[in-house]
Amino acid sequence: MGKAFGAVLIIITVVSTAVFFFHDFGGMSLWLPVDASEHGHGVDHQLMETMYGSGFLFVLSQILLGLFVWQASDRPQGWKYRIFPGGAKPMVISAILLVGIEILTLSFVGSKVWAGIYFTSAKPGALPIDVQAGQFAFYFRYAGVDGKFGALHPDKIDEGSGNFFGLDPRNDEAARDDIVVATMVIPVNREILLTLHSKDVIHSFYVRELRLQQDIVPGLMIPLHFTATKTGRYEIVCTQLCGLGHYQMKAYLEVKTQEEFDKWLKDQEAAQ
Amino acid sequence: MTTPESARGPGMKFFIAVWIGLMCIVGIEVSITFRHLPPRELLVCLLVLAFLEAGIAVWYFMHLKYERAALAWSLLPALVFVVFMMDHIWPDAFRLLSMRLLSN
Amino acid sequence: MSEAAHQHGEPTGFIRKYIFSVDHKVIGLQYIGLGIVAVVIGMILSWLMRLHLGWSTLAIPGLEKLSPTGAPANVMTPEYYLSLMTMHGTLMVFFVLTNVPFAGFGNYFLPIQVGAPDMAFPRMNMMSFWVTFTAFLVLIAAFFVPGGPPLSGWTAYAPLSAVGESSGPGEGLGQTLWGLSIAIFCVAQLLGALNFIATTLDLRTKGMSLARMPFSTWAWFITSVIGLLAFAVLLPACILLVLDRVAGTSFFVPGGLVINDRMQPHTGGSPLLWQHLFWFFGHPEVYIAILPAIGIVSHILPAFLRKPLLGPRVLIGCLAAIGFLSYMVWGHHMFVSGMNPFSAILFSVPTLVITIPATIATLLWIGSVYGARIRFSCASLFCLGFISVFISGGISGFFLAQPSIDTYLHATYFVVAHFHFVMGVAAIFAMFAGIYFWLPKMVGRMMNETLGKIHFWLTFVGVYCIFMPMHYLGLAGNVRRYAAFTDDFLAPLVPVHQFITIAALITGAAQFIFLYNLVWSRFRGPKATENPWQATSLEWSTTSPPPFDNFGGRQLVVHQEPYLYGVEGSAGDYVMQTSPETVEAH
Amino acid sequence: MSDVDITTGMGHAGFMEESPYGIPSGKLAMWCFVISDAVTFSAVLFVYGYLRIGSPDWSTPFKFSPTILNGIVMTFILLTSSLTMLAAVEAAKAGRKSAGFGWLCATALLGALFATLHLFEWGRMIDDGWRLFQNPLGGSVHFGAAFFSITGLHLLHVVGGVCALAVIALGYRRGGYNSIDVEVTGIYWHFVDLVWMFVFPLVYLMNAQ
Repeated sequence: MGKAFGAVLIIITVVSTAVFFFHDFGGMSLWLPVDASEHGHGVDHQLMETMYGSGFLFVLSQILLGLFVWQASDRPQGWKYRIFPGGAKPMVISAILLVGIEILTLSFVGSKVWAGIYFTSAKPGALPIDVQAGQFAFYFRYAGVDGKFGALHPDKIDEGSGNFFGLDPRNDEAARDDIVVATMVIPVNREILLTLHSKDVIHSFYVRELRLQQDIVPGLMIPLHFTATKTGRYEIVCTQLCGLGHYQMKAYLEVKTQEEFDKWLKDQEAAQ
Repeated sequence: MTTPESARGPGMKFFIAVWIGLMCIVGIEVSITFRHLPPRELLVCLLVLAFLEAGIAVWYFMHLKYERAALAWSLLPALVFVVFMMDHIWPDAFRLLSMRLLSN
Repeated sequence: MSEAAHQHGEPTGFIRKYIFSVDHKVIGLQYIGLGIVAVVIGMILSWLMRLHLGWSTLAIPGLEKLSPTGAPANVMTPEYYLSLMTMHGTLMVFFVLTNVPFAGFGNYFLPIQVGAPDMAFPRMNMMSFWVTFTAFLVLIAAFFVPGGPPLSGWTAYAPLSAVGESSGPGEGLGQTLWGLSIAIFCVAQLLGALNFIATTLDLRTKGMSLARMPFSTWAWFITSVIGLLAFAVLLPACILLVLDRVAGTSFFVPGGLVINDRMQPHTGGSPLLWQHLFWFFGHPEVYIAILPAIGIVSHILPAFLRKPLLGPRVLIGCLAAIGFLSYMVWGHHMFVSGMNPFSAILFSVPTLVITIPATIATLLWIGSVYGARIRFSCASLFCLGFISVFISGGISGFFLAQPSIDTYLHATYFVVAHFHFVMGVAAIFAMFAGIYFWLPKMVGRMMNETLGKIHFWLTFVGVYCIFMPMHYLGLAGNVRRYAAFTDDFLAPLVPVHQFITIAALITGAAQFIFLYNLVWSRFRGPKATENPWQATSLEWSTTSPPPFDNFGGRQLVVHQEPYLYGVEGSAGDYVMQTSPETVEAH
Repeated sequence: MSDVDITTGMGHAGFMEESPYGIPSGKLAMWCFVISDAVTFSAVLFVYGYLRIGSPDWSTPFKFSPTILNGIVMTFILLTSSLTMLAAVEAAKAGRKSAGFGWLCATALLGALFATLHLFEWGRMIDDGWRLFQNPLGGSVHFGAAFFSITGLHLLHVVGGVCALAVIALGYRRGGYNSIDVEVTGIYWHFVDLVWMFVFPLVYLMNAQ
């Protein structure tokens, strides 16, 4: 029985680890998608460091367990047990040292990565985009020609007439030229400053390729800034349980070159 | 059935003195309230006085002083620790001020 | 106020003996029974969910009968998926993971292990169970009210959970019942914790110093201290949530919400406040589930290794350290919640620090296995399996403890894999180990080892097939709590989900082998002797099952450390705690 | 064995390990309950603080007369009830049964008086238009929610305490309860008083005009 346990455990460990290494299975990738953001490599790097550190601990401890159980299975009757060399002390010391060093480095480096994304504020030239999340869609707002956002009036929100943000163009000059779209279009290599808010319950803004996730909390305006470095079309999905349509709540993020973006923006302004 | 250890209390006279002391603290609390300090200063004063009052109540009224020290050393640090950890919610409370959606 | 344990004699009527019994053993069995009912319901719910995730248009025969609106034409609606998910989480976390390893085994064995005739407050103990049972009924009632069960998850994040029906079906009466049920559950746990603490400290028999208490007793004691302070926060939180729902307050609901084109009347509350209160309880709750499991495994393992564990004092220190740290880390559930990002660092560091005591404990177990001649039985296999899944689940904690990685992995299947491994499966393995080990003591009959071993292998390989792939899905960004995977990047991953579903169906079916074994052994199993495992702690110094006052009027005296295995004793290679002989060190 | 009250931690030194605190189990459980309940009250007070910090339009409606004055009277009553409770415990310890019973009744009466005054206070506020979800002054609605839920939770404890006192008083006179039970009830009652020592400054005085 012990040999079986040891063998099964070692097989499980090897197979589990192998899938992490060979994560591409005929078009089905079980790995992170391409990184399309400026800060993303920090996240990826941190993830890989953790993967190696904790992967080492995982394989080591599982295989040791399997090995010891294997050994323990065919010992003779009347076996006098042996104590692990040194007793508990090496265990405690190695745990404190190994794990201690690992978590120390991880938290130092990791905090820096985190700080780089969330402690900083956007640079002055960043493109501001206003995001309104609601059951079960995202809407994006650009300030328009005047560069100013109109004020929000929740009582004026009306999905039927397309007033998703609750703007009041009649009385509010700044709101008249605001561009509201259902697909977020941004220029590549330019910093974007999102202001996230929700009209009903908590949603979340998650773009895998940007390595970004931020809950959108009703009643709060949460800033989030990033720079996309690769053009392409990515999915923005909601990751916070928001009701029956949660699984369908998504939008697209299109990262275009500056010229394409300028043209797109001009078209939108003209259509306003 | 008597409990010899908690039997050695100081007697009612002492408790009456403590009671007068507590009433005095309440008096002080009310009087500083109506000196119209800024809310933050008032809060600090009131909290200090409240903790003083509560400490006296725990120590004498609830007889913690007359139990073994181990009891106080087991209970109070646990409570203080949990309440201290709860203080980690304040940064979010203060963020509400600057991040509230304007329409509220 | 103070209730004399055992001034009352043994009851004779059926109701006083088996239903409203004050005997801690009956109450323990009642908790375990309630846990088994809850775990069967929870597992069937997970089957339904898994089927829906693998094949979202699949018709499941009979489902329409359970809920005509939730599954028209037997096909589950997305909202019903969320309802089942919520009920699965709530049942499993509260009524299984908290009830069985802590309240169930704790009630049965804590008094026996310290040599007491009963709990310190037997009548309060009975009340705890019946209050828990009430909470269970209130929760189950949510299945049968208009709108069905709530769909806001076991975390019930406001405002989804606080604004009422307009935010979705199930958010009506069902969610209110959920809030009430959890509030009632808190009361029961508080009463239970008081009882455990008083029993451990006050009712130890002569010679049972704190240092001589078994690991399981220590774990139950530390857990009750954690529970005492954690449930005290969830209780008012649930009450305030219910007030938001029924009395129009706005604790957790901000103003200006427009739901289904209707302005909500609430103003000025904060959704983050609910998350803070919930997780202030929620993280300690994770340890309420896992510490008793650790204690049970550490208690059972030496009896099959036939040697004491390495560093017993260190292990107890680790349990205490984990309990202490559990209050400092709740914010790691909220890294991306809109919480102040500076707090994230503050919560991340102690979270990573928790891995140190957890690693020490794991290494102590592994090091203890070294050089042993293991007696393989179902109980020891499940203990070894526990160590393995505890490692697998713990390792992923390294990732999720770091906000910089959590920003990618949060709310993905990586998290699902993490907590199912470390909290769900690990604790369930400990429960299985506990039942295989203690059932002979509890009912006086041995369990069938062959069936048990089949059960072990299917379960052990099964849980790895279910939960290991979830890590890969998480890395690919597969979002959790989705009723179906329609997004462009999620659709290609569905085959993995189908694989998981099949694994879950097989593993789940294997549990019926266990249930069959349980029932069969209860009536047909071979009679158990007083000490079938040649174990040392006090529960093996009495008959199987123990008499009403546990020791038949004897007052035991403890002379030994709890785990004297592999020594020359008069009874064999072990020395009972009650044995007065002198033992030479190994 | 069966006729010894093993939960008192006394009188069985030969059979049991001594409790680390040397107090009866009932008292230990009460202390643990008090700590747990203190955490509950802290949580509610933290909710109040959190919402108050987040609400710039907080109302501070209480005038010295009648509200604060009433609060002072209530504080006086509750503190005095603590004193009578102490007297009951002292009497019970000394075995003066009728005196103990009398002081317990006095405590219960003072508690009931406190609850009555409190309910009058509530009635006055409700007449003024305060509700859990409504602020007649137009400021933050959390005032009513916080005020009624915090004081309500405390009031619940007072009412529960009065009931417990009545039961204990009657049982003590009949001999069903002993001096330890009286003392344990005392710990609870002083705790109710202690909570008020935070509720009065934080909920009343901090909201004085």
